[in-house]
Amino acid sequence: MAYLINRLMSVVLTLFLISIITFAVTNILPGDVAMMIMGTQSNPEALAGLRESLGLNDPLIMQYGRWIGGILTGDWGTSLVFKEPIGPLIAQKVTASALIVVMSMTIALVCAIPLGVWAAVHRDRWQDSTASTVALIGVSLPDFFWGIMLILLFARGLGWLPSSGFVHPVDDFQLAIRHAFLPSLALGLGLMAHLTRMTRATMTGILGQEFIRVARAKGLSEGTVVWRYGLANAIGPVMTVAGLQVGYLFGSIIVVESLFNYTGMGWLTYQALLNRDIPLIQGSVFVIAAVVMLANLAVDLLYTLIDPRIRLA
Amino acid sequence: MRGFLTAKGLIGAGIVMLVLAIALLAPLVIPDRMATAMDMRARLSGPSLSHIFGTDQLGRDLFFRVMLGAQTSVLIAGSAVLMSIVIGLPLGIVSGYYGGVIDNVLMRLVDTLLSFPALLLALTISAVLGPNLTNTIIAIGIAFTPFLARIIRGEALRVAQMPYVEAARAAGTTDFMMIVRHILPNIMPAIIVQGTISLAFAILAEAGLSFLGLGTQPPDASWGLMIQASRDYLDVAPWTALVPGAAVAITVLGLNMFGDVLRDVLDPRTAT
Amino acid sequence: MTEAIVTIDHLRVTFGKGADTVTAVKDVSFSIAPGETVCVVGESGSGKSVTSLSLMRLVEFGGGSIVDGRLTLMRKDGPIDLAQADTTTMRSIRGRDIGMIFQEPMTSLNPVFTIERQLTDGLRLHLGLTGSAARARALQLLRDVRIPEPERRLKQYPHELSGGMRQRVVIAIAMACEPRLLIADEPTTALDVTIQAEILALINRLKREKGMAVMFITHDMAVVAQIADRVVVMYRGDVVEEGPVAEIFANPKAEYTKALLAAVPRLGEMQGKAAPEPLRLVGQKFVPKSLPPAAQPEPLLEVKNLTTYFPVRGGPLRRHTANVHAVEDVSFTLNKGETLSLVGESGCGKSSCGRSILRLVEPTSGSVMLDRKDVLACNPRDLRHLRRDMQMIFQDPFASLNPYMRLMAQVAEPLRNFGLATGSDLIDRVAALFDRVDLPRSYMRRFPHELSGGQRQRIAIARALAVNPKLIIADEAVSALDVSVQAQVLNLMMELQADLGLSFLFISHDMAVVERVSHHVAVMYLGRIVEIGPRAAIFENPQHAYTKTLMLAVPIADPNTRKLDSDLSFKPIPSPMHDRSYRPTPSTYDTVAPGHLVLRD
Amino acid sequence: MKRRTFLGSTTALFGTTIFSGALPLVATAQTAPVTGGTLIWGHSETTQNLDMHQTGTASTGRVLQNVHNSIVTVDKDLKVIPMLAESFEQSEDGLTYTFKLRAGVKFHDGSDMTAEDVKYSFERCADPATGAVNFEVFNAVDTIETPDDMTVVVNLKSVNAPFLSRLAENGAGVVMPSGSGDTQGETPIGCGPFKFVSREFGNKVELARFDEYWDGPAYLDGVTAREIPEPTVRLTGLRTGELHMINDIPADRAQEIEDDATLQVVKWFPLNWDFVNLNHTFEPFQNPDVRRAFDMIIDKEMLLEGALWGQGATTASPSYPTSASYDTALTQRAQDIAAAKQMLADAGYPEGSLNIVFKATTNYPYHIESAQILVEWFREAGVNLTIEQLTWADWLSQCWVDKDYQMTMMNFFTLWEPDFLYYSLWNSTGAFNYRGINDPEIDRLTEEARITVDPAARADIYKAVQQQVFDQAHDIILWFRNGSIGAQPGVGGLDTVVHPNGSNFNFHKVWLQA
Repeated sequence: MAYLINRLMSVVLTLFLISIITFAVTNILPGDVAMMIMGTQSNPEALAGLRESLGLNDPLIMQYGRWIGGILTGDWGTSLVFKEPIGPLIAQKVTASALIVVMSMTIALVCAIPLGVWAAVHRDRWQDSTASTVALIGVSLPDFFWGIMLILLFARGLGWLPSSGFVHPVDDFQLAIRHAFLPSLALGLGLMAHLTRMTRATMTGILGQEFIRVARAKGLSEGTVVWRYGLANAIGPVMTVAGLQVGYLFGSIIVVESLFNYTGMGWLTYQALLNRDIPLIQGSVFVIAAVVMLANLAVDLLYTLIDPRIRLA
Repeated sequence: MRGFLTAKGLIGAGIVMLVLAIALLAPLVIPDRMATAMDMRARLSGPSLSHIFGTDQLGRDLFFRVMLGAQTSVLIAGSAVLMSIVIGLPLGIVSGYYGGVIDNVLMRLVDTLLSFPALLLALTISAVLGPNLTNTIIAIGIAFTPFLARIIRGEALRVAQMPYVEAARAAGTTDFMMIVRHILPNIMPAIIVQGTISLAFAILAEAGLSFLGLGTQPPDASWGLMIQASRDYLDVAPWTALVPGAAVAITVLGLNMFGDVLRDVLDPRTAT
Repeated sequence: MTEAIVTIDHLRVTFGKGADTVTAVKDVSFSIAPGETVCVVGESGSGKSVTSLSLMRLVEFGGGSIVDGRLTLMRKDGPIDLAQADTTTMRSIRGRDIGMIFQEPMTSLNPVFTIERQLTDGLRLHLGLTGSAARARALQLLRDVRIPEPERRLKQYPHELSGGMRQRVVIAIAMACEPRLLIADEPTTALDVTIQAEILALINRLKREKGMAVMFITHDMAVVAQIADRVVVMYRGDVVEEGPVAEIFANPKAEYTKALLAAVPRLGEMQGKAAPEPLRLVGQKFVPKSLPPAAQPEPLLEVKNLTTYFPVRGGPLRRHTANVHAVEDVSFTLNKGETLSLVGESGCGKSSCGRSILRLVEPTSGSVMLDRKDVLACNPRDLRHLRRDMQMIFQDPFASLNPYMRLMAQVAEPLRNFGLATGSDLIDRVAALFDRVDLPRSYMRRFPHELSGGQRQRIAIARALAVNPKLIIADEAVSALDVSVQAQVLNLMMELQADLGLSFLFISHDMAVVERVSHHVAVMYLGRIVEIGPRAAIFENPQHAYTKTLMLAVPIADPNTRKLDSDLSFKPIPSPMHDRSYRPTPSTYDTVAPGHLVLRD
Repeated sequence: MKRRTFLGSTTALFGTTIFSGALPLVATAQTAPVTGGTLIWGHSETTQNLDMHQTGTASTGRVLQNVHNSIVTVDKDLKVIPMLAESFEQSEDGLTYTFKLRAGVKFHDGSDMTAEDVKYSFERCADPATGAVNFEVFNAVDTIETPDDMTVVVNLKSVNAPFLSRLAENGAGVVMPSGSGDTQGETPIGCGPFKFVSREFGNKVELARFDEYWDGPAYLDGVTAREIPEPTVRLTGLRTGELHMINDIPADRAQEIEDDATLQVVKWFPLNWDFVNLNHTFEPFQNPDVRRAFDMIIDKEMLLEGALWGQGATTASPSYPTSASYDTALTQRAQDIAAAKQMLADAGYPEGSLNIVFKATTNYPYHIESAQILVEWFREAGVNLTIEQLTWADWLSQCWVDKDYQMTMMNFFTLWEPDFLYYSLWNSTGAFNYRGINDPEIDRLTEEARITVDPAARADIYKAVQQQVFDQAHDIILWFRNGSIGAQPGVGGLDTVVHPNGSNFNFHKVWLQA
């Protein structure tokens, strides 16, 4: 319990720091909100007036206070480009991205763990080098390259899956999955390769531990030794790395979503950046960082369920 | 050096050497113009004798572009990683070696920065600074710094707790000499290995930034930019994506292999 | 002799392939009879562990292969050659016919499974026990190994148990199906001496009660003397000698056995001797001289009320919530040219005490006077200079040398730091130091990984000697070394003391070694010195209960002095962590004899 | 704001659509219309603010054309014709406009359209606080009166010849239900053939048929506009049948799609026109010879081929091709790099002495392609051109507002209303004079045109302006660009989709073959 409270306090502190960094970075972006609102109608006097009325001439600390106050009270401001309240907009896009992030994570884990364990069990033999080579190639190919290949193969060539777009799972679940599948795969392949390497390394370490010998000395079958005794210990570290990769995924979705025209957070953030939609940039960057941090928190908490050593700590 | 005499070591080192050689020599051997010379009669033409890798949408020869693009990609990735090491090294060492309040504050900051995906950070910085070669380097360099600082700090902390550091302190070694004689040499292998792998990530990040239009600017050739430009011609001229894509993939593959082998080679226990 | 349970016949085991092949076991033959404890003894690299792993056919998982020989196991239905047995047969033998326990209790149990699960899966597999039957049997097993509160333990995870308890659980697991042979591979090496005694007694009792055979692998001759019926001495993959324990200790035949036994300090053998004395090693030409204490003892190091706490931080703001009381009100005096030993079990604060004196950790309070200079009052600059007079040797010879620095540079470092020598003068002085610790000068160009453990410890000593210190703090300086190497390093240290008039603060857990090297001894427990005095007083007339416990628990390298007849159970050491508000009582001592003080509890 | 925004959004309607690519004679296209089905349209751009008054982007207008109707509109010959107004008249002095409203027009909320709604809409648009992009249309308006429910009278302070035609575009002439302003941005309500149903940002807009549309209900049950900016993705969607229709076929693929007998293609001309801008405040460009030399470095035909795969036609006159002010006599300067080099040298800029930054916006990928081609030619001419890519937002702030550039490129919608085109772009006080052009001759001509009543005389004045622009090489006018639609064979009534302005789409008369 104390652990949980500590973690939560630490989360609040980090969120606070994230908000400061987000605010600071977005405030040094060239061009300001007033300029974006006025667009082609801009002229210096009107800009000055608008800046004053928007409070852009206030000290930064006051602007930050207003912004963070809005975030806390649910008033995230309005997107300059989309003219929509940012809160609901981001909520919608986060769902979309969550779908592909979760799917790609699932794809990656489902493939990486068996492959990594297999490689670790057959360490320094052909199985290991095969798995390692596959993983190395996977790590080396950029996700948008995977995306391009997947579009060519599955959408253009075979015509099995749609090449683009987003469908909300609530509207049509099957269609939503079909739309999310290729982007998820594009994200998942690189991740899978990474996690395979990670699983292999972790399992190699674990299989060299004394308790594995003890298990073998009990007469347990190799299957039990590896898949129960070994894997139960590897899951924690692998999940932690997978959790850290959520950050990497939320970076990659910017590219992949734009490639697949999948309108999630990555797409939204990219649009916001392209258009200097500063309130939206602030909102989405903050949310992405928060989601990444919370994902890591979730993994940490999950770890406490998996690993009894941390449970009591 | 025996580590390099494995298949992995030879291939990895071979690829890294080749890419470096291309990056250094191509601009000397191939006239600059070859990468931008256009042939409107041969647009999006497939690989042939006259254009062995085919041409792009403006009829530019992809072979020359990919060769000359190596320089840009290598320059950006190399400088960015160097920059992140140069910034990350003092931060990491101070944090890991001295610990205490400095460490707490620095690492809290680094952890917070790590919550921002590197590509998002690079993208935002690039948007702040405006896209050009130098700014792309800065954007990627800054985005990678927290990660490297974290790793260096971890290594410095590990080394700072080694008995030989304590032994040296007992022998009257000053903090400065401690860092120079003991900490740096012992964290260097980890930094070199991590740097090699970061180099691979930086090449991908440059490609990603250029892919989104916030990296290298045309008509300069960089691999990421070439892939970006190929997007609209994917199904009619897949080689426009495949050629630079393969260049990125092979380079990153080589760097990763090289990094793996370096890890073994740089350990003095296995060096001889 | 009854029919052997296991007969090892010309066993040959290799690792690796082709040109890289290493032969770990060359040609080993011996057998074990029911109800017999056979100790396989040898130093690192002797092939003793590989032999035991071969019996279980676990050696293959480590990349080894049995290339020759037979491993005959007598089962109920007749003999079987384990070297040829298939995987399924081996699985039915492991844990059923042969049980095995390993060295590291901390890592021998799967951290993410409960004790119950780890105990019962063997039962389920071999005996077909399930549910409550398995549980009942598991409970019985825990009782058999004398674990307190066995019901509670079943639900617990390994990390919730102490090291000693964990090793008991590992033994319970190995005993689960009542194997006819128990292989114990260095089961007590990682344990403190009191717990070692408990575990040895436990294994002994189980052997008696169940009538099983025990193959006990160890490097520790004292343990061998305590537990073995027969002894197999191995050296570099070969058996060099085999025989009943008394015979081996009384009349060793092989040169190696003789050398090994000569190198082992035996508790009690210094009785009646006035001063520390180097070990008489086999093949040593000169007669070692003893080191009498100075006629006019002149204090070098005076420690008064030294106290060191380590803050424990918690919470997101890393607030200081508690303290680990590592060193608690410690006072002693070390004379010039003498050795004072700090002895105690792990966590007693002996290392922290040494490091506090050097200010490698900052003491909380107290005073440390070195040659009448106040160590704790120094500013960092003065401290650096004061450290010229006191140097340290660390436990781990692998970690205490910078792997990326040539030995020359490492030994020269203190000279450089204090600007004592430059250029050719520097090289000459380093070369002289290499001579001093009996290392060839050619080693100066080498890196640490090119040296053996003993050689590295010599380098560490040379480095400590470089600045001509008055005091050397040796923190478990010989613990990680094989016994023959340990003897050489101990002798070197004593020789240096005789020649240079050095003072040693010798920190060790090994009572026999301490007895050999010390002028004075301080026993530490929970951060405090519980008893301090001249060596003879402590070893021959221990007063404090804890000192007595230690004496009782220490195995003696003499098969005629066996201590393991009954079950042993010592009081576990409580945690040294306390709330910030905790105020400890000061240490007060009773004087038993001049210089012999005992802590009043 | 996204790709292909129409900067000229403050202008009136654009003009007749010319269908150049003949409709393939696909059998289904000729069958009788049927009712039912939802058309899935792969829209090339992302819709933004849905308030028709406020939105400045072509993309949004393109969709909202189906939701809103204007008070008046134009026919294919660019003649203003009634729409929500049954009839309209202009007083002799040109200061009073009287609109008679059509009876029986219903808004999507079920209410009837009245004069009050028209007055509300006009006043809302005119109010600067609304932030309407077309507010200046109403600058000359004095009062708006509603003598009865079906009559609206607009009184002007001064003559404003283009007033009526400017109302023919949705932006200014749109009629919204009274009081609906605050909700228009998210849920637009109008009286067009389709009701707005929902939008997912950047993903899709859904429209449903409005059964009480005054001009008869549409055939389609609804339209789903999926927003797919990636050309390849859009094309793949069309080929795989995910999409019924796409707009803006990638130029390089146009020929291929046209040749594909299983798809329908509609092309029209012009969608917009492009020009290269030279900043007149940048010292070298103050010399007309330098500007002319720059013009001569560019081979416009080749550039069109290179950047747009020939999907357009070069022109030296920016006037709408069929309008009276289009000057067919004006031709572009031919490429002559040697001569240009000499001219530059004569002007004091010998080879290698000019280093020019060309700012191009990624909003128009073919501008980036153009820039890359230009770099080659300029290098040949001894001018060192470097490209700086800008996002749309950066381009707007740097080039448009701050005029911080040396050379750039832009496109404008083909403004059929010449006063607006020539005055705002080339008059020294023009709203769109972001090049800093200050040519007294042009100032004089454009002022004169405003008070010239005779259409033919006005056209001549504008031709004179064009001649001056060309002679002085104020800007380098390149080409008109084609618009295109690709569709499945089952889509009927495609020829009615494109609004005469060449930008907006209307699905009122479109049907899906079962």
